[in-house]
Amino acid sequence: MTRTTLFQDLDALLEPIGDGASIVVPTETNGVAMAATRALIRKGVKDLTLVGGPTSGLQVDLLIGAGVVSTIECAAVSLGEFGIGPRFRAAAEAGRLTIRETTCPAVHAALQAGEKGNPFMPLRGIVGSDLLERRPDWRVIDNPFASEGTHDPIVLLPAITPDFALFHAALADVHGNVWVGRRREIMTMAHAAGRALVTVEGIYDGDLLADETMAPGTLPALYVEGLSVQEKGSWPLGFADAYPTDAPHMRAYVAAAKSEEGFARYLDEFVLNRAAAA
Amino acid sequence: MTRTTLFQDLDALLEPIGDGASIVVPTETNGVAMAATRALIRKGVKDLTLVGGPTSGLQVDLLIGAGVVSTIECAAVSLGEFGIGPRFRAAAEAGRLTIRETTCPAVHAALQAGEKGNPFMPLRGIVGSDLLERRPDWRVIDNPFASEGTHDPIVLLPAITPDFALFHAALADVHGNVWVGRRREIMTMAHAAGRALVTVEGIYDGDLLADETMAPGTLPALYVEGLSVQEKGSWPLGFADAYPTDAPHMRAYVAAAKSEEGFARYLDEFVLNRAAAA
Amino acid sequence: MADYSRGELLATVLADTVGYARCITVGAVSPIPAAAALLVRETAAKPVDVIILGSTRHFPFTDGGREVFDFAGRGRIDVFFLGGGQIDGAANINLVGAGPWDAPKPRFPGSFGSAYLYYLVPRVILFREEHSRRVLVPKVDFVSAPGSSPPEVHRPGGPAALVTGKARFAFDKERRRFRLVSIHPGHDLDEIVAETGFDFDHDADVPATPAPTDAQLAILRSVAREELADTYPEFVRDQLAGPATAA
Amino acid sequence: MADYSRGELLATVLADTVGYARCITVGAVSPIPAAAALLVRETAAKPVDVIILGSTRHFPFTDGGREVFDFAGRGRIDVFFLGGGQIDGAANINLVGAGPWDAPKPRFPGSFGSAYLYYLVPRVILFREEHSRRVLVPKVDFVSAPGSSPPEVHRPGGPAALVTGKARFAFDKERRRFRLVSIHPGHDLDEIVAETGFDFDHDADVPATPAPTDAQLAILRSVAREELADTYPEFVRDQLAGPATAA
Repeated sequence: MTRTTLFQDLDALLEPIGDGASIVVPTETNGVAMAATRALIRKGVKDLTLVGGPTSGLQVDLLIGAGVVSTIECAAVSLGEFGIGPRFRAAAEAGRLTIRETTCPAVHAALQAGEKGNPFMPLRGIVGSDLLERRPDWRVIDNPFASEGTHDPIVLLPAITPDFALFHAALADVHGNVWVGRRREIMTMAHAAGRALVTVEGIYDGDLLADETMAPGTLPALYVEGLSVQEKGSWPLGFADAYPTDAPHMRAYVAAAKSEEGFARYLDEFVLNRAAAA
Repeated sequence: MTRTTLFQDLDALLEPIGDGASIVVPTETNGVAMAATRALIRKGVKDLTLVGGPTSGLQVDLLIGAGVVSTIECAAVSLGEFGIGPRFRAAAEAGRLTIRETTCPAVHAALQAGEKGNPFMPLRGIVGSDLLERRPDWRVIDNPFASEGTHDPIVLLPAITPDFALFHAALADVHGNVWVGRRREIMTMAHAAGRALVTVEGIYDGDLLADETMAPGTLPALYVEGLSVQEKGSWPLGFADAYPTDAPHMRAYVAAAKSEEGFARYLDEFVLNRAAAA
Repeated sequence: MADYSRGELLATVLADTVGYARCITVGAVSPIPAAAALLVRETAAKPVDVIILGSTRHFPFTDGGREVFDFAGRGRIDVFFLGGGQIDGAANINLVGAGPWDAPKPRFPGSFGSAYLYYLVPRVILFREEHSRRVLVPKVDFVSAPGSSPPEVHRPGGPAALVTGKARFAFDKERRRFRLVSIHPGHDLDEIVAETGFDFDHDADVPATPAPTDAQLAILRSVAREELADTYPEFVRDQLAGPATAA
Repeated sequence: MADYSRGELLATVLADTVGYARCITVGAVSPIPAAAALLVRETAAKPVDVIILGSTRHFPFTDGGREVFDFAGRGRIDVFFLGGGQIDGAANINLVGAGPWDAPKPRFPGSFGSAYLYYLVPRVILFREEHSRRVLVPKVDFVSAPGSSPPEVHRPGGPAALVTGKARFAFDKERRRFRLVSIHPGHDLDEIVAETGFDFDHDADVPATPAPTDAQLAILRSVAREELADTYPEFVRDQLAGPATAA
């Protein structure tokens, strides 16, 4: 049930991602593939579009700072308690970044349209906000189900079908199935993309789909294009119950990334120097 | 996190269901609450609308035969290898049943609209079929995202928001959370209804939401209005790995239900006589 | 003809209609298409995923009943099998009922997923064992799903073939008509014409459907037999002759 | 004023704005609203569900990040808290950036769920500790979500109150203006007027915000302290004085 080349190294995992690709990624601490993100920077790819699912943080900030990402569709870029992403802010203020303004449920809904092959999905709210001005690709129609003679504007969002979903999960089995557990938005992302590139903490000994306890939280191998085992693959972000966010590192990142020079030093130390970054 | 009156008897569980209520139920062998269905017949409620999720079988056939259900929205009524539902067929041929013709993904999509509070959901297919003639509540619009100057008809389905979801599941905990496992359409049904009435095989000792292995397959208590422990609650239908369909009983049902008299005898023996039916 | 069962023959005919596929999906209560899909998987040059609704082992989805339709909507299912209470010469199918909609005789179970999958799956194989004027009608009484659609309708999919207990047809999308491809052993053209309620194209000389090869029978009697035992025990027992009786 | 922390005061003010609720939901990185929600739950006459995004213990959803929005779309969330980089006198909120959209200074993180939840949740409490003309502006530079909508727009929800580090306002839906309800201890009307960039209604004599009661403090320092320790360890340590120091 799979044609995955199982358990590759990071370079092989990321091989399919070329310049200009679009990638959907999960929200901070929900399975962000940070080790793979560093490898993506080392790979030297550019002009990526990053779709946050629905928000993003350190991952997109690093990718923006490193010149890898030129377009984002995120409901917010935030490092949570550590503040806004410094490189995101700098790029946005300098007009160096294409920002597709959105709102959390719009990302969820457009990915659901994507997973279905639907051209669009309706969503309440939004009408009268300035998001509409920034999203000429969104449409407002009169709800065809409103009572006769009434006018009920509703937004239609075009489907999002990213080229890839990239995320970190707890476990994968040798068949290519991936256990994402309760983080089910990852499943929608993988369905919408059709091609998931996944790093995992470890290998599950058995068939995740054959175990009725594990199956409900399992992304089937049908959607999985590549797998790589990366212990602590979300570091310095936290991951599930396995490890917390490395708060001192996050504070150091935010301090460094306030300036281009500081960010360049961070890249050198933690990303480009493979020995230190692994 | 719950206001459920936990673990009632069947009569208390079904107490909220009044004449004219609409109920969504899962497809054959995916958790059909047959013990509760028999209790519903004994309760003497009428004019129910039954939404199959998306098909139904023995359950709706019994309810139609017993005069409990007057409207159905099912993509099919089939007892699988045992054939079409005899009471469904008889009622349909006699024009005694209101049938809202539909197709499997339309039920799924309309329930998803329902769970979101969206007024509608688009769906591909259907255009040009006679289903549209029988569903004046469905609309065909031109896809607003089609290329300029092209005409791309697409169906919009109004949301389905049943009054209740009624189903059988493996486990519930004392907080009111219900483990449905891989049968996730049940979760969508419960979300769309908002009020789930659930029978379970047994009680889970612990908090299903606090266990990261169980949580992915758990319907939160937020949606659960009532619970009743019913061992073999799907009989004579099978349930998951727990027990198979009782094939001899199914064959006996189909033979009996071919005639009104035979069906009446079946009701007497297996439904109305509590001692035999429990 | 004594060397194979009717189910084995039909499975090989269905397998022959599939063509190139990466993913074949089979609906519930469809043992012969399921066997055909496994046969294709075992003989294809490239990997083929086989999804069998109603099976636990061959059902890889975890997002509820909608996932198979979502998967099809994304163009990920190449081949699906559909039946029909009535099928007409334009490949319209009726799963709702014969006669007027509000007083059918008989009522059929309902449209299932046909009004969607018939549009979205590139190659839909129609399969109905009964080959009679009751089933193969001039015009269906209710269109659960049409055999073709105007060009503006989003329709990447549609009918590719029709297989019955007596013959195999191909659907010509341009002409919107069936063409008789072969007649199963034991039947002839006169019988096919007599029992088919719609007009169809055919050559003067219609070949016989080839019998299953030894290699095909070996697969059906080993891999398919083993993998379908859980889902279709009676079919496996009655139709897929075991190794002991196959010699 | 020495007997309670700033966080404790603001939690009680927020709790007072909630009113009757069956379900209160709190966004991520919002410790004070989370404490307020637990305070309401502990003092309400009827059961209240408290959902805290970012918490494991107080997050009962299992259908991905969309479920909280679906839940709100069904009218199941009665109260939500929103912030804003800018908030104006008509309760429009801006989470996107100050200045022109394509050259903001500063850029804010983004709209999060505001462009949806502000419409769907019946009572949205605006909360921003900083009370300055930088935040409370005459007119926001970007409308992430408007404070009110024309009658034809489906909008069961909207702003109910605004709480800052200095004062509490109520939003008058008819007049589409804020009214000053009370001023927190240590501040006065002149300061509020000076630091607020928009016009608002107020009586000549504006009452002081009441200090937290002993009963409120007891709940914050026991139940809230215990239940928020995992999600907000620093807030709990710094702002919710433990039993030992509370006396």
